Amino acid sequence: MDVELKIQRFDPERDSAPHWETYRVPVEPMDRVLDVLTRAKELLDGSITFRRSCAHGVCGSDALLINGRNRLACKVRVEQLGKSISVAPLPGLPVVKDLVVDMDEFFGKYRSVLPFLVADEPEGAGERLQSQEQRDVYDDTTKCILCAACTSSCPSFWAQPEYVGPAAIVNAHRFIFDSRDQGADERLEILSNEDGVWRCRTTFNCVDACPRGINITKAILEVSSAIGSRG
Amino acid sequence: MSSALQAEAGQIDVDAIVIGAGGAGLWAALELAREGIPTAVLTKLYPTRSHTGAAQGGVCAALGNVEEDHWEWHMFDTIKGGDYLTDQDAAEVLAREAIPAVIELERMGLPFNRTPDGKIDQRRFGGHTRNYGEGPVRRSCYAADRTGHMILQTLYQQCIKAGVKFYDEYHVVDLLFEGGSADQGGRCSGVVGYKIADGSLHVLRAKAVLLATGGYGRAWRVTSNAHSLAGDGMALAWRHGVPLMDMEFYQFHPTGIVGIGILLSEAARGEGGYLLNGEGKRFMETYAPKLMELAPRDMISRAMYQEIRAGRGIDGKDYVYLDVRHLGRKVIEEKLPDITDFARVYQGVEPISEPVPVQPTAHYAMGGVPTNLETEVLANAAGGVVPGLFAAGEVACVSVHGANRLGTNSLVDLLVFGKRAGKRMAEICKSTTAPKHVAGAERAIREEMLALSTRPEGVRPAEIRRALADVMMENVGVYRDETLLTSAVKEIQRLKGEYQHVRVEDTGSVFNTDLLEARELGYLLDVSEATAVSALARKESRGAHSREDYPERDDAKFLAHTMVWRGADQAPATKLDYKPVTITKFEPKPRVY
Amino acid sequence: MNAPRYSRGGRPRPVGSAVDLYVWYAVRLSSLALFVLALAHFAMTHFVFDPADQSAEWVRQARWSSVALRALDWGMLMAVLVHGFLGMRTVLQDYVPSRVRSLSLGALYALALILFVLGTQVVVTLPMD
Amino acid sequence: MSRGSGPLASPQRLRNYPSYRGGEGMVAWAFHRISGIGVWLFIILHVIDIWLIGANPEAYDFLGQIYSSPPGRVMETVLGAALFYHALNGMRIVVMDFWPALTAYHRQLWRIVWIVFFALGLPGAYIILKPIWEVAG
Ligand SMILES: Cc1cc2nc3c(=O)[nH]c(=O)nc-3n(C[C@H](O)[C@H](O)[C@H](O)COP(=O)(O)OP(=O)(O)OC[C@H]3O[C@@H](n4cnc5c(N)ncnc54)[C@H](O)[C@@H]3O)c2cc1C
Ligand code: HEM
Ligand code: SF4
Ligand code: F3S
Ligand code: FES
Repeated sequence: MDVELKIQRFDPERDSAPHWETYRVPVEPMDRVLDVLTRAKELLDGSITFRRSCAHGVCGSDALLINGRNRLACKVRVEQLGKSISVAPLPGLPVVKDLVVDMDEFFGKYRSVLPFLVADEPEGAGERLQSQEQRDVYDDTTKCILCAACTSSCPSFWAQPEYVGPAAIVNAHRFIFDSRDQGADERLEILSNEDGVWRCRTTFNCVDACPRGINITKAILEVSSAIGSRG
Repeated sequence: MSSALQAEAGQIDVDAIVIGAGGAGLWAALELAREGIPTAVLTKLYPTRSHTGAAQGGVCAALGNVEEDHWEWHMFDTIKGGDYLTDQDAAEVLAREAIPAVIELERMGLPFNRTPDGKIDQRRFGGHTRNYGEGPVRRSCYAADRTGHMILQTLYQQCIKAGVKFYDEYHVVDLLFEGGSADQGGRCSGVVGYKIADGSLHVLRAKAVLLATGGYGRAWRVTSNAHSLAGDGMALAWRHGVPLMDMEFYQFHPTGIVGIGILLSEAARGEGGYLLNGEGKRFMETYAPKLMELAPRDMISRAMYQEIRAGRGIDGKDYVYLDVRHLGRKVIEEKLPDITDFARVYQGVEPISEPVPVQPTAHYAMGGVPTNLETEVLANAAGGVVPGLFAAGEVACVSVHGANRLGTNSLVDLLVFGKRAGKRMAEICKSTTAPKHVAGAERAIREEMLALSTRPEGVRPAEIRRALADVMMENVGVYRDETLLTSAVKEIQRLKGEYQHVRVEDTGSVFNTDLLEARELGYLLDVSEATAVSALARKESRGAHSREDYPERDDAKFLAHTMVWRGADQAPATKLDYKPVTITKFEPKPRVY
Repeated sequence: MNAPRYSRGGRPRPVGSAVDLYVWYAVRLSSLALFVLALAHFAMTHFVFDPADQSAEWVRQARWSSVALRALDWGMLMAVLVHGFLGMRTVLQDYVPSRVRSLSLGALYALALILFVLGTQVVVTLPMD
Repeated sequence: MSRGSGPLASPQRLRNYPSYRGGEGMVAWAFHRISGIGVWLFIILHVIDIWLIGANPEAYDFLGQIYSSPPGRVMETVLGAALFYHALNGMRIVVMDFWPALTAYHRQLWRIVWIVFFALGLPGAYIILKPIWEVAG
């Protein structure tokens, strides 16, 4: 079987604007889009450029705009898409080349929310205790692989790239609700801001896009109410 | 034309360089930051994309949180699991230091699953036993089936907190030496990094360089490994006269998704999953009556092959079933959520109601760059070190895994030896002088890379890569023999010849993955050669290395680590040496479970 | 304010502000009031009565025949001003480039003030029988 | 960080947003925003026309006739629909805001919005529009 693979191409050393190119690529029924891209690169055009690594949805390298929606190329199978596949870089992020976007800004926002345990009491001896119930509170947001599918699917981010974005909030949530953490106040202050949680319009594109099935909007609203109850 | 490649290389001076931001590299960087050593971490992927994040099952430490356990038991299991090729002093370090390492991870914020009284929960894992082999023990600390993900995230988070300097998407293309290559007594003095974003070269000088680049599973066709795992660190060191050790020991994990190799963690069996053959029988009864499905991986992979060869695969085909149905929805969804998802997405199988077809998949390199207990790279079998060069993680061979690694011990390895690497490098940085600047240090590698991207015509790298993956799969797989290995060595040599004419289509400077993949293929060819040559020379069966022509373990001749050096220029590798195994507490015994 | 204790990835530290928190609550609370008032108002004017019958005279005599009824409508006006204009503030924050942001917000609040004056004036000054 | 020199000096952001195939959540939000702005525009008009009751009753009555003319009734129906959708979906949002766990059911809530919208909205529209054909008939 063949599919028609449309790729949005852009070479900053040659092109002034992105353009679409179409390839006919042979596929197997269980192929993922990543396999199809790889095959196109190997057989048809070695200059097709995209990131990938783990090939099974755990590293977050290959989030792309596939048939109009953000998803991981290695996690969507060809048979779910039909005979025509279109692939473009993540919307709203600066394009470096072809399907590769500049992630520095994204990781900068991630780093800005203090995404690490703040518990600076002196080195204790043993492990800290935490009940399974306390752990369950933030379980969902520990799953994030920083793929940027959510942030770049968010209309609020499209409108205002200064928005810290769902991914950063998810990672702040992971610590704010960790019973061992003491940095919640500082994080809530960082997020209580026009470009912080208040820019979320409960659009749910992020949730639909998240390959890890994280209920991002819930996390954002939990952070909002934490700010609210802090006053 | 690759203009950026030709531009003058940037110069960066630091005290320490860490290549790779997986678990091993990150912990080393953290330790260096704590000591205040100016450090650069170079990684060809964003740190959170490193393959440590794919590890699922857990990390073993004899915490004894749920039942009695002792580090000596862990040490014994590691040695026996490694078929007595494990260096016992290293296994002792591993088992002892696993305990504080896991506790420290918890204190850094890692979200472990918890026992009812709030401690780190532990579960069973293959080959980990109570009281020197009596039965399975609950030793593996875990966070659902995302333990590696949590370790990677937690260490990266701590590095951010400590202000570690990362060079994200810098591909290290060469190591620099001062005073000759490693076999001539030279000192490692830095690296050349290729900035993927714009194709420029950068020379970084340092007193201590750590290889933490992970494994090379991509040499095989069916593998659980990421595309990026091409043996970079091993090949780069090998090219500078560093030997590679125990390369013939490559682990095939029994439960990969049929055809594509994605891993379904041993945690599935740790929680109580069964393996069934075509007759619906738990065939491990015949091979390991005591531990059954929790026997070490090499044994299970071989057992699966035996079943398949005897026509007892599912419908006579080349796979068997992993069955978790009896565990019930709750256990499956709460303790094994990711692998459940993998089965659904990649196989269209619903593990709650159907058995999952599995087959062995190339998984883990027990061998690698030889090091001592302080992670200093060894130059020879006598134990002399290469000054300035360190290795930790899957790229290294300490050797704690011997001839076969136990499940979870790789993560322990990263933590324990990553940390040791950071500590030792800090000491070295404080007591040595900085290497001298040499103009044009990057010249050789620039020529090499320009040659790749300016050759007007030639072979496509993909063709060579496919041929290599095939020969490694068919000839250097679970079962091997003289004929298979001889022809593998020959074929790899032929492919190396073809590689001299490989051509890259993309000639640009910006994000040229075509060029980098071609380079990675070069690394793969080197480490595959080392693997096949070492395997051919080891005429016995031990751990993951099963020779059908030599089915018995031969302690008289082969209770030793293989070391292999690269041939000069394009010549095949012929120089081998053997380094004795360190035995402290446990005399080698037959390995039955 | 404390000096930052940790690196923030080059991103300037956002100034935490309570304004957006209060706006968020104001929009939500006013929406609860409006859910009752505005829908009831629409139902009254369209289903109970018919637009055709609601002359200025009728408003003065029937609709605004008591202080209580006028106060209720004035309350609705307040709710709608708070809600609608803070809602539009959100919209402007999304789509207006930062250069002209404060200008456009100024215009928005000015418009709100005008409507407040006009609305209040008619409710208070329209003669009652 | 890595931008700044060479070919990456001015990276482009792709603005291919309109082709994004968002789910129910995005459609719900887009309708909510459009209806909010629409109703807000009407409110400006509405406050002014109420003000006319005092300032210029004749003008107010004239406007009233326009509102109750057939095109005016169609407009009022659209206004009512916008307000009603906005109000119902607004409650959906508020409910999730205060009970974030309900976000898991945002699609179901949205379906409820539409059921109520049509169940009450259609008879309402009938009442508003009825005079058009009664007058005509
Ligand atoms: C699917 C799977 C499941 C596993 N599950 C378990 C488990 O449950 N328990 C367990 O103990 N072990 C497990 N393992 C094994 C374990 O995860 C790996 O051995 C371990 O993570 C390797 O870590 P590392 O730090 O050595 O390297 P990696 O995490 O692989 O990181 C390599 C790093 O090196 C960088 N790098 C590589 N080459 C270059 C270059 N040329 N220039 C610059 N940077 C470079 C990469 O960017 C990356 O940052 C599993 C492995 C796989 C594949
Ligand atoms: C009748 C009951 C109403 C309810 C329950 C309601 C509810 C809401 C809610 C909850 C929001 C916030 C949306 C968000 O931030 O994501 C909102 C926004 C908004 N509302 Fe209302 N509203 C109502 C009536 C009105 C009226 C009468 C107007 C007109 C003046 C109006 C205009 C707006 C505007 C302009 C927005 C901003 C739109 C946006 O952010 O997308 N609303 N409404
Ligand atoms: S929250 Fe989900 S979509 Fe967003 S970055 Fe994390 S994993 Fe990706
Ligand atoms: S898409 Fe954006 S608006 Fe909120 S719910 Fe998700 S962050
Ligand atoms: S390649 Fe790792 S997530 Fe797709």
